[in-house]
Amino acid sequence: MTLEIVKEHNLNELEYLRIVAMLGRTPTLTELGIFSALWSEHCSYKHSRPVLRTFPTQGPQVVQGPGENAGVLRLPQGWAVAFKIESHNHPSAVEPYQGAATGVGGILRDVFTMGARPVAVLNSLRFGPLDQPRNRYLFAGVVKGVGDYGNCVGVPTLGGEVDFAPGYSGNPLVNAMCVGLLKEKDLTLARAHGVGNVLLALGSRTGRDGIHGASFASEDLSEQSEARRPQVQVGDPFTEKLLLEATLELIEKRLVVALQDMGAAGLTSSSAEMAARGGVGVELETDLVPVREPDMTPYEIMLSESQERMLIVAEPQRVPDIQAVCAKWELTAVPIGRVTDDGMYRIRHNGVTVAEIPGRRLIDEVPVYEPEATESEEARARRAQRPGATPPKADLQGALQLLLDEPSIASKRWVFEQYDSTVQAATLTGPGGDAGLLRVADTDFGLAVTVDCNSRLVALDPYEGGKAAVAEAARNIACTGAVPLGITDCLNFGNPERPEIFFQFKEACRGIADACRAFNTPVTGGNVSLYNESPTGAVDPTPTIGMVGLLEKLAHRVPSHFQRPGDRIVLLGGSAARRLGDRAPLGSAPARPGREGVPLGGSAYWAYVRDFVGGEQPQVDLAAELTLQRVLAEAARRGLLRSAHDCASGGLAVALAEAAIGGPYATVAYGAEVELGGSAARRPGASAHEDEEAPLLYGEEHGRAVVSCDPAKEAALLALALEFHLPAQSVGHVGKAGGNVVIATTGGRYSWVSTRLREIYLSAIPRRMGAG
Amino acid sequence: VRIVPRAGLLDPQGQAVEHALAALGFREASNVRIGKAIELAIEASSADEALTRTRAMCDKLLANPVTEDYLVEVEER
Amino acid sequence: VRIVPRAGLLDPQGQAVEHALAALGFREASNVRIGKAIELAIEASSADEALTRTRAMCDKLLANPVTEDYLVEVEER
Amino acid sequence: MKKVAVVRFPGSNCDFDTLHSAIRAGTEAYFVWHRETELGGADAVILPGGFSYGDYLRSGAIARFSPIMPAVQRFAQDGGPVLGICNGFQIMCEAGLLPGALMRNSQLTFVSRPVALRVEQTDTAFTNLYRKGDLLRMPVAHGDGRYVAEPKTLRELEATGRVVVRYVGLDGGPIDRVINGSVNDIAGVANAEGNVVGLMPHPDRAADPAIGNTDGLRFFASVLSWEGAVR
Ligand SMILES: Nc1ncnc2c1ncn2[C@@H]1O[C@H](COP(=O)(O)OP(=O)(O)O)[C@@H](O)[C@H]1O
Ligand SMILES: [Mg+2]
Repeated sequence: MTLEIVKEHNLNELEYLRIVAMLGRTPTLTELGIFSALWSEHCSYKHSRPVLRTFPTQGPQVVQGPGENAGVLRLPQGWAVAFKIESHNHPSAVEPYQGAATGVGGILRDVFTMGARPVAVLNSLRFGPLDQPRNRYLFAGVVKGVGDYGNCVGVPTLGGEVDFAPGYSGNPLVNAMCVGLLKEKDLTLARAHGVGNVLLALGSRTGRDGIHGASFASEDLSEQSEARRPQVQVGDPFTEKLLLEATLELIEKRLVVALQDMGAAGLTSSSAEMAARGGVGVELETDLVPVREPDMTPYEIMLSESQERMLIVAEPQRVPDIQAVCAKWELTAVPIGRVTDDGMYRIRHNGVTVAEIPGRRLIDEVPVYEPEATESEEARARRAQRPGATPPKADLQGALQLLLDEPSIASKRWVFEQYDSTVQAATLTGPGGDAGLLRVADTDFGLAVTVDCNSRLVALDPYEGGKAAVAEAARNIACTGAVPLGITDCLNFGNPERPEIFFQFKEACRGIADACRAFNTPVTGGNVSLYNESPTGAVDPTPTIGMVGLLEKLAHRVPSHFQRPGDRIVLLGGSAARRLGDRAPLGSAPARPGREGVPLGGSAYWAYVRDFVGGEQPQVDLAAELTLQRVLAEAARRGLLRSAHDCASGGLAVALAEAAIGGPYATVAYGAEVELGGSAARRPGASAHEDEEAPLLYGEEHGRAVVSCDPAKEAALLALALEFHLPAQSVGHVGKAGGNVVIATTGGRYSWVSTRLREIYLSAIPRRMGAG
Repeated sequence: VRIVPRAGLLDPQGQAVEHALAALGFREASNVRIGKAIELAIEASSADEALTRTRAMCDKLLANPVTEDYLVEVEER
Repeated sequence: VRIVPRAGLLDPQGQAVEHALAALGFREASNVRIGKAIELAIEASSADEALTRTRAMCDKLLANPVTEDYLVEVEER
Repeated sequence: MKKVAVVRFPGSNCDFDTLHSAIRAGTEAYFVWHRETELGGADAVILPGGFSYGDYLRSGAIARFSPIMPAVQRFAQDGGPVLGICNGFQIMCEAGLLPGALMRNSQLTFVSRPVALRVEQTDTAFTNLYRKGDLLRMPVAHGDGRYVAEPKTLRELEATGRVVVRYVGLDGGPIDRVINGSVNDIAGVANAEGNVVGLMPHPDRAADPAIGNTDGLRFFASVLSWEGAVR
């Protein structure tokens, strides 16, 4: 065993010494491969674990917190929701179609192994700008991959997000989330127990897919042939669908003790983790594993990442029944090992022991690092900056068109039209609203689902950005009339060994934790993806938040878009409303001096109209956010709302335009007339008109929603807001179909033709992708 | 141009077809792999040139180097 | 086996590839048609038998007579 | 009460949606596994949507050889009502139960969106509760939905009123954006007797008041009143 081989397994010298000490001898190559896999960041969380421990994970709604294949929250009537998000960034950078497809496959398995039927998938995607052909290729391939896989398995995509920024060129992010439903009593955990129980490999045969190239090269260079090179993982959604049905049937018939997906690090992680969770030993015979190619070594079999495979633990007498169920679904389940009482993790190949490791220690004695975390000077400086002297790319009026034409803000219809969003016939609101909504079969309640992260805000100020991601997700859920229940997170960052990156990671997590505590939305699990670096540097820090919420009654649901001319438009929340409102809210905190931020700090307006990413961003007032969520849910309950849409990227003007433009399949766009008396207090001598008006139109203060209501219910809505001490301001009304969207301030009057805005918004992405 | 999935790569489509053929009684078929057949007309001064150009097209666009191998055949008209 | 869309039928995929090729500067390519390439191993006593059997497979399963034409080539191993 | 058999293939994924829709319409619906060879005394048969056998090779190409298919063919020949939705339609075309074929969408991407349909023929087992000209809104979700047929077949279909539903714009006008490139905007067709119908859109996803759309429900209820073509 040379140090070189050790290095190629991504283990450092200290880690290697720890292995030697644990075993009392030099590890075999197979053992080294096993350690390498289990002690990788992906499996062991060795850099992130201490930080993840700071997340709130408890709550009366929590059935299963972090540590299992997916988190589980309680719903009414004995139901529960299992959900989880996962990244597939690197494979997607190499092969966008298969990378994204297998990412969806993996997350589906995480959910159905819990005994939950997947009812929704979501995806959060990041690419470099679309003017580069490579980015277009990656974008198109990823979207097709996500779509083809989920469509075939038959799980609707109910939401997602796509963002384009230079920080992702060469390093796209592909995060997939899956939401499943189960009866709480049917929850199945991935814990091996029962000495003498059998381990079975279920599903596809094992090939040489995704075995780490570097570690492989060292083995026997001389006889390396093309065919022995590690291969891209290829997804087979048809087999996945069979696996899903077979698994759920096995669980329903109570034929299995435990189940786990063979995901990253395949057989190794699934077997070792199940054994460790159950506190038992296992013995595997790799020669019994069905393989796709001849002459596979135990090393390859243990580390293969072939897709659509599961590991089952079952009582021996159940094996024939299990095999019968699998045969019905045209799958095979083959015994490959057993649970033992000696606590050892043992691998045998043709009768020869090729690995023998103390099982618990293999998992528990992973080295844990807490790297140094310091913010870079550059990042700090960016916050103090303001846009330079270069003139805006558009005037205040033209800016809205420019923003709506920006792929990050524009309609993602080109994307979600490639995803089946209605299969399972439970979709109440598909993609294109604030959050996806689905009905829970045979009940009167629904689920709201969303994924969100504004990475620009995280890059500028990781703590505030982390808070903002959770706040936006919660706002999106609340706008539909639902109550946020909990989150799963996918933490995409660069190399944690760099102090400025680890700072981003730690601070963003602190922000997420604080927000989750404030909203009572515990973290039920997630995924950490570090080392997202390309030659040009680390990706923008992207802690994607996946959130689920409960819609207590289907009838409470609220659409995002204006519904009827003449309806009143009300701005809920925000200090602008506070400043404008004639009803000064009781007990609202006075503006804090110091790091309060400016409305345009980190905004889309500055980014796209001024070509400037920086400034001190608005802080998230968690208490005010929570109040807004409560008012939205209560207003929905009381039937006061005709529509609700949150203010996020692009501020009030974009939110208003989106509400007016209508949903992706609306046949009309409405006008809107809104008056913001905002800059009445114009500073004497303030020459720059933009300084006064842009914050009002495009500022990204948090905690706001644009809602519309029947004029007859306006008073009740405002009274409700007052009751909760939430600033609320009646700002105008919905105009006629095809009318103009007009915003009047004391400093100006801006007017856009709604149908034209709709056209811009819908065509921005297809135009760049060369489609009609 | 014939484009086929790389050797060793899983070809779920080929697998499914192989099973279906067997079920239809064509048990003599094995190793089914499904790829793309692309026919195109090329203006070129020689067969050699056509070959070179078509190879370039494959490298650039037609085939995915990560997952596929290709084979070009030229036929003069 | 080479399976190609019937002459006369619209082949949007072929068209799209043709455009993409032109955009990449491969303006000499035209009449691009995209079909399937299916490779399979056949146990047969003669090349002729292999051909007949494979044709039968095409008629039954591999090609759709409404939309596709096929061409079988046998190679002995 | 009429009995409706919903055939499940490996890879069917609209099987439950279809079953529930048929039950909601007032029929007694049940599943038949593709390996069976009998339909269990059905009064009507539905082939649901999904990706049977992954839609590998061609959509529906492998499923048409399932053991249950000869029984479905016989049933159809005897005048029994058979409905194919989406993948079910593709299987029926592959099996020759309906003319034509469904090819790759002309925009080359999967399409999932609501569409509007105009009912063109009500003298079928599955549309007799609609009126000619009714506009229905329901989702499509398919990659291979471009209906094609030989010119002769097409003329015959049009001349004999066998186009059952046609795509129109969401506002009832002409379609404004390519849905899948189907010839003559055909969304669904019938056989000459009207007992066999196939369509790409999903009435099974538009048959539930709880999700706010029941435009498709009568596809499932029509079998209750079907007594054969009166043409
Ligand atoms: N990749 C995607 N997949 C599915 N739906 C998407 C995707 N990207 C965006 N959407 C949908 O488009 C709508 C707008 O998304 P987004 O711009 O992120 O809105 P918001 O700012 O309200 O979160 C949402 O309904 C979202 O679910
Ligand atoms: Mg969002």
